[in-house]
Amino acid sequence: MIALAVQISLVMMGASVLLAFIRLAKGPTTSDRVVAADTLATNVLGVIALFAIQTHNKLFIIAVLALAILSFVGTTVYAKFLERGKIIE
Amino acid sequence: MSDALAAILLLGGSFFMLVASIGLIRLPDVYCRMHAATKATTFGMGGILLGASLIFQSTTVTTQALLAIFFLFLTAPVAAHLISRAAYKRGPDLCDDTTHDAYGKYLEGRKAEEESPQRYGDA
Amino acid sequence: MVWILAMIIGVLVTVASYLIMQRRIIQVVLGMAVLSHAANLMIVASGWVGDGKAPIVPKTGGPLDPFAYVDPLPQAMVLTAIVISLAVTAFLLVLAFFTYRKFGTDDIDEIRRLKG
Amino acid sequence: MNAFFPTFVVLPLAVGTFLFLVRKNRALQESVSLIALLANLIFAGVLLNATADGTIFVHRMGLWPFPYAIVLAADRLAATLLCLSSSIVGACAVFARSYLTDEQRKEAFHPLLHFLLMGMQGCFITGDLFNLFVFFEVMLISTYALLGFYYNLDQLEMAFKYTCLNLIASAFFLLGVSLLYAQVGTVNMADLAVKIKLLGPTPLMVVTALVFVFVFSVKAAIFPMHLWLPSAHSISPTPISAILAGVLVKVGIYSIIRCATLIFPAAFLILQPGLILLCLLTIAMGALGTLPQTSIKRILAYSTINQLGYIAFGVALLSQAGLAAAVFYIVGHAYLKSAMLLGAGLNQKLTGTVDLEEMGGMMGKAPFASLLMLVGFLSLAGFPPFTGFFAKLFVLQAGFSQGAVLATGIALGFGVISLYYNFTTYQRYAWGTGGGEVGAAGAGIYGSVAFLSAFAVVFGLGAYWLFEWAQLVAAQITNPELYIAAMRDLG
Amino acid sequence: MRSLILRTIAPAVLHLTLLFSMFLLLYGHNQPGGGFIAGLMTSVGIVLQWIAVDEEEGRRRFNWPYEGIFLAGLALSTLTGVWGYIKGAYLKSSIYRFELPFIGDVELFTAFLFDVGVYGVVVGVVMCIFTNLCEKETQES
Amino acid sequence: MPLATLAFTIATIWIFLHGSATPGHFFVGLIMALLIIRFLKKSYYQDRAFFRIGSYFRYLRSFTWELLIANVQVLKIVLSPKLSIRPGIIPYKTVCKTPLGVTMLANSITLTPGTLSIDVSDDDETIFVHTLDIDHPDEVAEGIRKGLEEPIVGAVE
Amino acid sequence: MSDARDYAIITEAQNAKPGIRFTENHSRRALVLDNTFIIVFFPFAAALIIPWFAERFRKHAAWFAMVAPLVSTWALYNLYGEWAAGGRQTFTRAIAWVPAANVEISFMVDGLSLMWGLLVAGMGALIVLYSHWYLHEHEALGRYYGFLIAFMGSMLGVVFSDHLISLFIFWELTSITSFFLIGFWSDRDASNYGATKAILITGSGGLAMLGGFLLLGDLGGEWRLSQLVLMPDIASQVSLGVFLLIILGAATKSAQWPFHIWLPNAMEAPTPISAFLHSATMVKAGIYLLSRFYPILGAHPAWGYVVTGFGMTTMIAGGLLSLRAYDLKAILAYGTISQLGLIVTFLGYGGKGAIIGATLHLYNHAAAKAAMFMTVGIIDHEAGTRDVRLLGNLKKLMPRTHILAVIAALSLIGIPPMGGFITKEMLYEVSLHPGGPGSWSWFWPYLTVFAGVFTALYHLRFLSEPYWQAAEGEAPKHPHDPPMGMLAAPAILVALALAFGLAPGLIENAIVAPAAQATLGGGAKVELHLGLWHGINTPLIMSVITMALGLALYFGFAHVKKVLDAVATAWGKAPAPNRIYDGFVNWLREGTWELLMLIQDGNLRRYMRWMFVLPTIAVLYLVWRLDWGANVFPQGFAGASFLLVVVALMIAGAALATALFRRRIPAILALGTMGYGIAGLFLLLKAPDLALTQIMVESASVVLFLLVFYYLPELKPVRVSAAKKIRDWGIAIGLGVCTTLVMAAAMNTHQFRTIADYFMRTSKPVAGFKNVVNAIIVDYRSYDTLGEIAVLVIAGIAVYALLRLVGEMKCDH
Ligand code: NA
Ligand code: NA
Repeated sequence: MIALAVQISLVMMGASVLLAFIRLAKGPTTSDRVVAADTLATNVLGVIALFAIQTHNKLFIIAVLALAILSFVGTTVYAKFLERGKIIE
Repeated sequence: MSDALAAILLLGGSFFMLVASIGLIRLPDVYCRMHAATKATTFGMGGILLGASLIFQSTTVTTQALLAIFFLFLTAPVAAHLISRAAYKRGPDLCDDTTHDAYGKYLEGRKAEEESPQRYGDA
Repeated sequence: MVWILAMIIGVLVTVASYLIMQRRIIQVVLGMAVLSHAANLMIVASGWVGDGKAPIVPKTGGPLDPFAYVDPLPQAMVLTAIVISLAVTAFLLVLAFFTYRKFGTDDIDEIRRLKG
Repeated sequence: MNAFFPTFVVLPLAVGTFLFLVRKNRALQESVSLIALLANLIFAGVLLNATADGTIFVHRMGLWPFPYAIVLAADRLAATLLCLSSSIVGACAVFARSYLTDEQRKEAFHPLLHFLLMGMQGCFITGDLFNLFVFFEVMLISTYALLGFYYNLDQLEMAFKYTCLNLIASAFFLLGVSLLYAQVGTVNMADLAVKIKLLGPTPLMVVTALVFVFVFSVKAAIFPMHLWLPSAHSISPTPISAILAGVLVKVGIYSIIRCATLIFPAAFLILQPGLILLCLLTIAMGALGTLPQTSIKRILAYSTINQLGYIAFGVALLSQAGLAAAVFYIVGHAYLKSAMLLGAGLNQKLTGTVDLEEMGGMMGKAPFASLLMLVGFLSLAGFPPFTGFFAKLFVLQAGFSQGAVLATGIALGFGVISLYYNFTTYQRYAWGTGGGEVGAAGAGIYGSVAFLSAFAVVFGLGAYWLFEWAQLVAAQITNPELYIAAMRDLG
Repeated sequence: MRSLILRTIAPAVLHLTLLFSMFLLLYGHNQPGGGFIAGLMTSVGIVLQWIAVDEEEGRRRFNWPYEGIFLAGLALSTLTGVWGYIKGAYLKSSIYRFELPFIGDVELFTAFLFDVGVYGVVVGVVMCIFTNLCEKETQES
Repeated sequence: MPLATLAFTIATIWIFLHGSATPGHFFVGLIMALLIIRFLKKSYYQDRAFFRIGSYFRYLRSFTWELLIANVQVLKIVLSPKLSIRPGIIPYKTVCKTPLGVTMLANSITLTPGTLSIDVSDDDETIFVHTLDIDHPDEVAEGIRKGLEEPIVGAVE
Repeated sequence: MSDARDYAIITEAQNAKPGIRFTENHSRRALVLDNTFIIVFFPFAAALIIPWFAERFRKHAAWFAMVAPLVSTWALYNLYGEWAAGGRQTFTRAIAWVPAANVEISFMVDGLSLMWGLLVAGMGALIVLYSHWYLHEHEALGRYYGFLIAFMGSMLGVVFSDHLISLFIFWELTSITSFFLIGFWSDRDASNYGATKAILITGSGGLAMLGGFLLLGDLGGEWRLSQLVLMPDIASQVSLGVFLLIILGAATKSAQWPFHIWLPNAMEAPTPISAFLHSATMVKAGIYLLSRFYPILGAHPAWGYVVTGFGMTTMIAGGLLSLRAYDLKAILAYGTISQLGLIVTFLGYGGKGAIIGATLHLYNHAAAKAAMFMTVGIIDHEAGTRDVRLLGNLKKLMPRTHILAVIAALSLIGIPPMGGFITKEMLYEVSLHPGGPGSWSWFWPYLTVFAGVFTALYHLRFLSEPYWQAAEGEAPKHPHDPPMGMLAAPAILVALALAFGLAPGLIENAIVAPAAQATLGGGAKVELHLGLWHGINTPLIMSVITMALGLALYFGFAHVKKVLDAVATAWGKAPAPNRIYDGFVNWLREGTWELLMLIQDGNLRRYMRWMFVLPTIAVLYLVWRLDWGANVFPQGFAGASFLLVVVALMIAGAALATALFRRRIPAILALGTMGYGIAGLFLLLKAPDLALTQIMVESASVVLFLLVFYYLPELKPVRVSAAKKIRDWGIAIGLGVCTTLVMAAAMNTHQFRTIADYFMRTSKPVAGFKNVVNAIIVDYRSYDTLGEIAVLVIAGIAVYALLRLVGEMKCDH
């Protein structure tokens, strides 16, 4: 049952990655792209968690934690840059 | 029982992630998309991580998953705030259906204030 | 699997080399970054032989089946390569920045004093 | 002696780190740097002496067993190049002492110099292909920095291009490593040699060898990968140019030699016609490139390409005679070209320019400097009794005696251009009426140029000893079994 | 540009990041992690904090001698190698077991010390590049 | 928050990271905490305030409920065949005084139905909220006040 | 390529040691006192110290320099005695320099080398003597005498060399030293031009010769001339190419048409140098080489055609050019070319008579022509010009010089009782009985007479225009006879020419005959009985005819000149050798720039294209030869999952987006997305460490990129033509396809278990690590990691150092 659920979830995640990617490619504004990238990063988080379940490797959860922290940093930096054209005032 | 719950959590989480992405495509402007992207993804990730901790039945995974969830909830709104504010300042680009724009008025006021000489004349 | 990996690498190399041949310094730097990704993927791919577990072995002793795990050596090599390319990319960025500041242009075609 | 190895990496690493720490105390920095370079040279000499009887020393990093550890190995070839690099870097450091004047900019020079030395020496002593990559990177990033650190507009442009081209080469290097690892699953050079021999020269292995040829060609400036060289060697600060031309390009050649003799001997035989063609193109490119130039350093840079063509030609002959000639050439050219580039720097000190158009009559104005340059140009042009003559002679002999008459003939034919550019450059420099007053240069500058120039004569008149050594080197490297056995037995 | 929200949240993120990087460093031998990853994690956390506050404030808070840190890291790694050299071959690692109060049995790998050196180098270099560029950026504007 | 509390919090999180609550690990966590606090010494002069661990369960419960509703609402909007939204930005005057309070409120607004904090005004008093579907701005404000602000004020102010 | 493709296993190099070798048993003590060594090496040793003495005692510089030729001559005298006492057997001395590579300095003593040695050393002494008066005290005497003596040493080395490489080495040394002597007045453009031309042409010939020598040495396995002459069948094995290469060396050195062009320009040298190098010795080195190789290659089928062809063309061209020249030195230089052509013609024809004739003529020419050059030097010195149009009536103004010039010229024209008459008669004699192969024997007498007429004509001109006729213009100085010392050297030479005519027995069998004998080789016996008077015979009649024709043409020179001018005008349109040379050199200087710009135009993008295209082509070629069925398809798409496809698409899409996005932030964003995708891929490939690192690096890179990119301008849409786009994409796709194919093939070619098995097995039990990747990084391969953190540190220092310059930085634009 779990395996099936994971498979289905993965398909949904795959679809959502593709959708987010479409937004990334389409824009139209850079802000849209940043949002899309942020979503994409979160999607990757989900994929990693599901993959951890699929391969039954609990060590991958650490990657989730790390990616969560870092995608936040990335988004922050982009946002700062977008607003002022620079990231340090 | 716990398996079923885990499966539901996983499916639900993934579903919300999907919803977020669909929202990203369908909603009209960056602020609306942000709604979907922030709420649904955070929620979805929470579901998936909880499901994972149920499946692994391991303290480490559970605590780490909880930390991750905590962290996501801590940061997602901040990211949303930063991006939307930046988006607004680059050029509001609000969709045509938008009814109110209090922020725009606020920014205009602040700008006028900064430019007015009286502010410094008081001293 | 083999083909998918190979194709990803091919696409990255294509994109990288295209970018590197463009006029803007930015594009060149981006191209270099893509190229380093491609190179890293190549090494990981070289260790791929099929399915296996991540190379983290159990605590308990006893005979261990190396076939059950993926090859750790390429991973270690890529780790090294990634960090090196980070260092070099950082340096290249600074260099690009200085070049731009000094020449006042980021058009490669215009930055060519050193002919011959 | 086996235990002695890590010195060549750890000493420059530690010294470089220390020198950066004490960067504010310039006097201390310089003296420690020079003492360390001297020590390095002595160690290299000791190692060279120890390898003379044919012993190949190995050091297993971390005492892990043979193909699994990173094994450092020094045979005669490696020891030779170690001596070469440390002596030339030492001479350049002495030169730089009075040459580089801007105190502010000097603070990073000595540390980077030691890191560069670390990179080069690491390349020479490693017996592991991936480790070679790592030390290539150490070496390269040091040069990127050294090229740019004393910068002006031209240096920036050049450093940027140099960095870009080398980054591409690094990516290709990784491609090569991955192709090899996929096929034979190892990165230890001796282990690679054994397994590749078992596999035979499959088309894929030939492609792999080709990838490595391209990679090392960038470092060794073999056509068409030489494109970075003229600017890099002519624009960079003179002591750096001298190291680049003297030793750095030799690292590329060294790696090609290792590939040709140890790792892919069979594949190289298949690639041989192409290699020889590339060598001839390199010779042509270098020779013709010198002609329209007016800067001495630029002429010397193209002449380096030209000479590298001959060296690579010796290697591409894939015979013991050819390799002996190449080794002889490598050593001779290293000292010669460093001497000449430092000589160009000396003249820059004297006249304030390296442009021949603004120079002239140096024979009367600065007789000793022009004598040093004369020795260099004669040797470069391949005139007896200087080292350049013997180097070319041995390569040509090897080529002719192997029956590669047409290719060798073409290589010989480009000697005409070499003759022309060397003599006209000397004329424009030493004769004529151009140029203004000349200034003075320090004893350190004259001393280091004279020291390096002396090798042109020493290895010319004493060609026997160098050639005997080159033959010993060639005998050892053309017999990869020795190298493999040394690693396997001690490993 | 200032953001109250970011300023308030960033310290929490920083603490978490630092702690997490320590975790990655300390347990890198048994799970994904190690000196590089931990070093990068630390640097990225500090960079975020720096972004959240302004340049002057960032410099005040994180005015650490980054050059010293990377040199020390390099020295530590090199010395670990030299320690191995004393033990037989350069970079030969040894394992020492200790009984520590409160903590219990501890295995000290010299390889771990090496990894700590790596950590120092990564943090030092990334932050050195970052601070230098920041300085440039503020000077320019 | 006093540094001692902070140290214990950090040590607890360390336990969470490691997933095993032995005294040894806790002790290591404390060492880590001390290290971190030592290094961040210069960062603590204004950001000491953290939340009072004692009384935030009410907030948590209320927040969780709002969160669920929020996601269902997003679901409805996104998946409905015809997009019928009337978005807008409204100001929300908060009573929270501390930066922590304002931040928590703003974040909670973002995570709950139909609203998203875009910015906080310079005087830290007004939160600008983007709302997906505005029929009555007052209702939105009331929802925020009831569902989020009150628990937050109770927890951290 | 050779068959020996496998590396031979050789444990030690050849154990030949450098050292000295004699054909006879000499003791080591003999080394220092050995005459051959003294002859050749003493001048070099002297050349090193002479500058010091010369600069210090400027007035007496010549006397220090004089020591060297005198010592060499003395040693030569001793050597001659030694050789004569040894029954005139050839003997050798060798210094093995690099024996393993067949490099040795070796000397061979036989009739030919002795004769040439005498010529060079004796002439050297006279030139030094003459130079003493010729050069001003303030000139660079040290350099002058140093190079002069070094040249003499080199020339002696050439004529004594036994080993081919030894010969080449000294040969090149003569080129270098002559370069410096020609360019002695280095601030004159003409000197520079002449020196370059000389070194380029003779040096190239030298290189050709080297090629020939190397091939010849390989062919026979023998590098010593003394041994090669003993291999009678070697000529038949030598290919035409090798033959031509060697002849090319000789032809360039002895200024054979069309390589003669360097010689007139080389006349920019001080006159003693011209006399020494360009009439007496160096230009004759080519003749020497032909003489040396006559016994070796004389039997080669091409010898006759090639050598004779060179000789005759040169003789005619030189004569014509001489007649049109106005500079006295040019008249002599072209005359020299013509005479050399004559000698070469005879050498080419071969046979005993021809060789003897050539040898004799060479000897006579050296003495007489050098004397004439010296008289020209005197005129130049005294009158300040060498232009015959500005000179006149010197017969009255410089009577002593005039006498010397007349005797020397008449000797070459062949008027009794000068030595020239004997050699001229000899040439006529042999032209009647050439004795060599070939069927053109009827042609030789006419040719020789023709040459004689030419010789008479330009020498008469040489005498009449400055000495006998009135000047057309005004000379800068009023000339008069020089001090007696300056006349000493030409006087001695003239006396020798006279002595040879009056008493040929002094040298005929002592010096000339052995030389001719050595040239003929193969144990030929040569006995000469020369005399001024042999009765009225055909040669005498030929002499008379020559004289008559010569005088007739001389008196009708105005008409001759018209014809010559017409010929010259017609010829001027043809690609004359000089114009080809100048064109070539100009192309070298300026034309190569365009060639260079095709490749090295400073455009990074072009460099990149070069770097991408060539490997691609090469790889494609090899890929084309792969066995695809076996190599690639076995695993195909096996193991691919849905997730992998998604991630792959994401990576590929992001990568393409990076390339296609026109704005920088989206491009960086796409790059970052790609990085995250790759991190995901790493995870799918079971590499959690990598995934983590990748994520971290990506984030750090984003920060750095954005920090820096703030300054870089927005990407503006650049107009790029469709063709260029297609080209760039074409190159990029080519490289990408290559990489894909090669990687796919490699991934299907796992032939061995990897060494990683060991790491897996020992990681926990031995190293103590559960995370094997980490174990590899910090333990198994920590040395790599050490290098890597060194890279990081260096990058840090580099950025630090670069950014320290912030304050100094000024924007240049
Ligand atoms: Na000049
Ligand atoms: Na590593």
